[in-house]
Amino acid sequence: MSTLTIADVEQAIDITCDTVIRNEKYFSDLDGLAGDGDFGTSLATGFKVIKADLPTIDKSAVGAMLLKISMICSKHVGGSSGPIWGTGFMRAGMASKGMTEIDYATLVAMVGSALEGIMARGGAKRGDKTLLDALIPIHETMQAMDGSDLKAVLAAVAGVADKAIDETRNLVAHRGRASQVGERSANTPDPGIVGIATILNDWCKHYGVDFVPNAPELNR
Amino acid sequence: MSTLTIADVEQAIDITCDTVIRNEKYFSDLDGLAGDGDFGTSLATGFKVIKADLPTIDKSAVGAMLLKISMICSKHVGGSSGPIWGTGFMRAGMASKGMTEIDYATLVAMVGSALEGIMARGGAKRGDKTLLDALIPIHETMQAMDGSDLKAVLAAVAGVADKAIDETRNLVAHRGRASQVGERSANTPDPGIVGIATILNDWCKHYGVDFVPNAPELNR
Amino acid sequence: MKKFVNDPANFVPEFMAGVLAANADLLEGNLEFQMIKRKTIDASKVAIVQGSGSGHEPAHVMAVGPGMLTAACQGPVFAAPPVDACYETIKAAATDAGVLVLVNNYQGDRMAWDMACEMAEAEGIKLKQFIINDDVAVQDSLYTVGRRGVAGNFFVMKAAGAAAEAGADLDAVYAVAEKVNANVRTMGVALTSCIPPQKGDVIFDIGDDEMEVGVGIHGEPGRERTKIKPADDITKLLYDAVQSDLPFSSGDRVALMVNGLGGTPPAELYVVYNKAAKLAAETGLTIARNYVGEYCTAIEMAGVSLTMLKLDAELEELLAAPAETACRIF
Amino acid sequence: MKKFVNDPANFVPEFMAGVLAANADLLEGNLEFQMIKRKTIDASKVAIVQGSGSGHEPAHVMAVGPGMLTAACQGPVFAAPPVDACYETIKAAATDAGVLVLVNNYQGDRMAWDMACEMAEAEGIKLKQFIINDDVAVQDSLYTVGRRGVAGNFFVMKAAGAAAEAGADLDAVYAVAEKVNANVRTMGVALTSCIPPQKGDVIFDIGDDEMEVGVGIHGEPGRERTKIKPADDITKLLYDAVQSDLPFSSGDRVALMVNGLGGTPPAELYVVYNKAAKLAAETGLTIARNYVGEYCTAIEMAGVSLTMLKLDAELEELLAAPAETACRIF
Ligand SMILES: Nc1ncnc2c1ncn2[C@@H]1O[C@H](COP(=O)(O)OP(=O)(O)O)[C@@H](O)[C@H]1O
Ligand SMILES: Nc1ncnc2c1ncn2[C@@H]1O[C@H](COP(=O)(O)OP(=O)(O)O)[C@@H](O)[C@H]1O
Ligand SMILES: [Mg+2]
Ligand SMILES: [Mg+2]
Ligand SMILES: [Mg+2]
Ligand SMILES: [Mg+2]
Repeated sequence: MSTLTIADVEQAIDITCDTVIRNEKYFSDLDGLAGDGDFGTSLATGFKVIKADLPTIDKSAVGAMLLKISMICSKHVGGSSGPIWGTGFMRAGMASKGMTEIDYATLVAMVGSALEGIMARGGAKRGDKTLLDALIPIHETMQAMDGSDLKAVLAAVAGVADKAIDETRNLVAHRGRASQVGERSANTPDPGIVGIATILNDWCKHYGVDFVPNAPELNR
Repeated sequence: MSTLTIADVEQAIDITCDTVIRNEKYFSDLDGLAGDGDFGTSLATGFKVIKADLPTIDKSAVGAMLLKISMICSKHVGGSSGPIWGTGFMRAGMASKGMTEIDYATLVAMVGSALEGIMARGGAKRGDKTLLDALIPIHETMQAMDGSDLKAVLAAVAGVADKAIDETRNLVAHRGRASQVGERSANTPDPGIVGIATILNDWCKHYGVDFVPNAPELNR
Repeated sequence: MKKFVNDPANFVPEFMAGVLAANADLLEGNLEFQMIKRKTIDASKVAIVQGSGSGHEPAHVMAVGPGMLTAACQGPVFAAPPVDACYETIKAAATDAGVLVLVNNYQGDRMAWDMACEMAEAEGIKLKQFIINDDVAVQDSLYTVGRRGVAGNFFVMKAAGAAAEAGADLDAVYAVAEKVNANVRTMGVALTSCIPPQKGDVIFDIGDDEMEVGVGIHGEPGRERTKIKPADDITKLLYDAVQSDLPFSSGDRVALMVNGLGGTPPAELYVVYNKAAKLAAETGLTIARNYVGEYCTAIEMAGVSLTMLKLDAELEELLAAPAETACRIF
Repeated sequence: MKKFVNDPANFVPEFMAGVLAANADLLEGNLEFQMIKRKTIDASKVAIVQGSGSGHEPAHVMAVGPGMLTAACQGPVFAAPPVDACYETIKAAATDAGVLVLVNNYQGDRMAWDMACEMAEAEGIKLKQFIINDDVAVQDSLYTVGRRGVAGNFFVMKAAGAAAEAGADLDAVYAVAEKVNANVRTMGVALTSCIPPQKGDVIFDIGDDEMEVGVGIHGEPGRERTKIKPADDITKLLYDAVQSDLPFSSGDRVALMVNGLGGTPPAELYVVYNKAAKLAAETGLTIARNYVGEYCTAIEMAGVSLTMLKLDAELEELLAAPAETACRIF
């Protein structure tokens, strides 16, 4: 199977909820190293609502479901994460509007559309040490694969996100985490990237995809 | 000599100034143990002015000089010490009004008048753990002596004040330091009593009176 | 010591100079006596003065202005003003209608004002002294015999100030002060200590998980030292102590104040107000006026006090009357 | 964590409930969207909204009232409000004359308000967005690209609010905001950190003898970490940075604000004001209006910021216009 049904997407989101909720404190602690320590709480606040509403929300189409999730982010997620994740889900939903099944090309387009939306929303570019530094190479990797084996795609993107943690660790943040942070940002990973990587790592575990992460943040 | 001249009184006051100024921090620290830590500063603020003004103030009579000193206390000493020391000097001054020499009976009356004034002013009684617990037995001791040997009187009253430190150490303060202070007032001497005792101890040293104090506060 | 302070010995004159600089239209000062007074004093109206240790701002020199105090003086931080300052303050404020001298019930303040009043009366100044003691926490405490005077002091100044402004005579203004003091009750709680600049370190030690219930505004011990509790529980502790003391009862109209002790930020004061308002409703009280902010601080102590004043028509009108002080928003 | 707080997750709704309870005559709220609005909104006048993270009280929900904001919403402590809250706030305030959306220059706030504005415009609501960035400390910082918006925000709200109240149209109100922002400069200093209730501990460590010069209102690093200095020296540091940035020059009339960051008591703010007023006089500035108090806090951080706004006749009149908010003294 290389297409995804509404139920498949719903399940992936449900797993994501568990990951985000379970890591609330950890993600906030990571954000506290160089930021304000609200990333985990902001995200978990929203994903608790998503988890609760998921069984009953509009599932007439993948797009409809994702737009509803975007709206939950808009209502319940504060900080930068609200607009970023809300925009991501909104764009992914628009790219899958009306569809009850999505093929691989659509999936890649959804990721591409989400990251373009996030870039437009927040003005960040690659190398600014944000979750885009995971999403952009993930999208590139997906584009380079044919999608015939979705487990292989998952293993590949999980690896990309894993690598993004270490590759950006020593970057100076250009957006949201400026040079003034000085020692406070040195050697701290970006919590958004760790968030993406943790979600993908959990997906691997859940879907039985063999993947051994490298970053210490994924080996706790 | 068993009478005191204006110059004698002036000198005693000058020594007192030095004592108070030198002990500013120590007296405040003592007050800080169960109080608000301002006793040393309050007193020293006034005695610095007294020290500076002493050479030039009205010395037409002992009483005039003491009234002037009382006025300096009124202007420059804050906290309870202002009214207490101001009242003490005022009453002593009134008891020596117009006198250019004071005999022993007058001296005893000055002390008695000062302590009555302080009692009337602040409403404290013996055993309330205030400097009255030094002044009252000092006055009694003076009354019991004939004053023919002023050095003997000084040694005696210094001993009384020394003893007052230890006798009141474990008292619960009834005025100014109430039972609510709890552990904070336990085993702390009253700074006002230590102040009186320190002044008398320094007088002994200065006038060559043999006196070995007992309280640790006088053996620093 | 983490404070905005130069030479600690100059802390009081410097902050007073700041108050004067910021209010040159309204106030003038005589820093020789740590005094601030209104620029224009109406000789036909009763004057009201107060003064106590510094560190409780906006009490007392920042409470001078039309409809509030006529003049005030301050001592060093937490120490009563020198007698002469009190005397000069009475003299500077004195009007033909007389002076009401408000004194918070602390030993040092009472002695200083007693002496100053004697001196002023000897010069023919007409005056009455009134002692404020609204704190229900303890009967006797450091620096006082009998109850302490704390944030309820604001209501005495405000109501008496309004009565004086309206032209009431000295006995009538005194009667207003008496009525307010008889009907106002306060209790506070501290989460941290504070640092008087000249002392340079904290006035008491308190554990990271402790609070002092019934604390005084100089950090004097209160009713008990307990583990810190949720805001609602702390508020209930304060409310119950204050409510039961008068007591305030169903049907009463009250003024309710949540006063920050200096280190507690606005949002937390409103968390406390939120609960206090609920408790007042449960008792059947109507909060006719509320006050949330800093009225009587203990330098930078983290903590709050809760004050309630039982109102009647006269007091309600007096509290609603316009007034002006150095504390402004706009 | 020494705070008046119940469940930290409820801190914001609880303090907002307190603000509403204390101002039932003036304000009403919709706590589903952490929003507070004026009870009566004049449909013929431009509405002004703002909203940002909590912990800066009285900014922003406590700045709602006649002559100030029409409505405001808050996010969690130090986190931008959710998009929907911003959207509902715009909708609740929207008038025929249009809405001016004031946004402090932080990434999270900008994104949330951008989205909300798009949504509101799509529904036909007339609006303009304006970004406030008065902090001279650093060019880029945590949570922002470009200068941060801090206490100068008060002057934008006040002047724009007065213009709206006077009946100016949206372009004119926007122009006022622009003029204020172009002429206002701020820098702050922190002596201590603060504790966001949900975090439960300090957001940064700082030595007992250190201060953070140019700190942000979320504890973001500033220009430098130095040894603590006397108040006058700190004030000069802030004044020079602010004065030289515009620059303010001899003959200018200014509004000068000494803003407490939450944990600094009134007396210390006046020590700072005292020095700032002297420095302004040395530069030849006339302080036409002064503001000393808490306007934009960082929860209970000990610290101050200094803001100066260069005035012209229009701004002076707008600042002097009456206004009313949840912050009251009497
Ligand atoms: N402009 C942006 N574009 C994309 N991602 C961003 C941007 N700003 C922040 N992020 C991501 O969001 C994370 C922080 O989220 P959060 O803590 O909720 O926001 P805030 O920085 O406002 O407190 C960062 O780790 C980063 O990955
Ligand atoms: N009512 C009183 N009568 C006599 N002495 C007093 C009285 N109250 C305080 N004292 C003395 O004054 C000393 C404290 O002075 P000080 O610190 O200046 O006053 P405060 O207690 O107001 O801070 C005490 O140690 C005590 O000896
Ligand atoms: Mg964050
Ligand atoms: Mg003392
Ligand atoms: Mg004292
Ligand atoms: Mg944030």
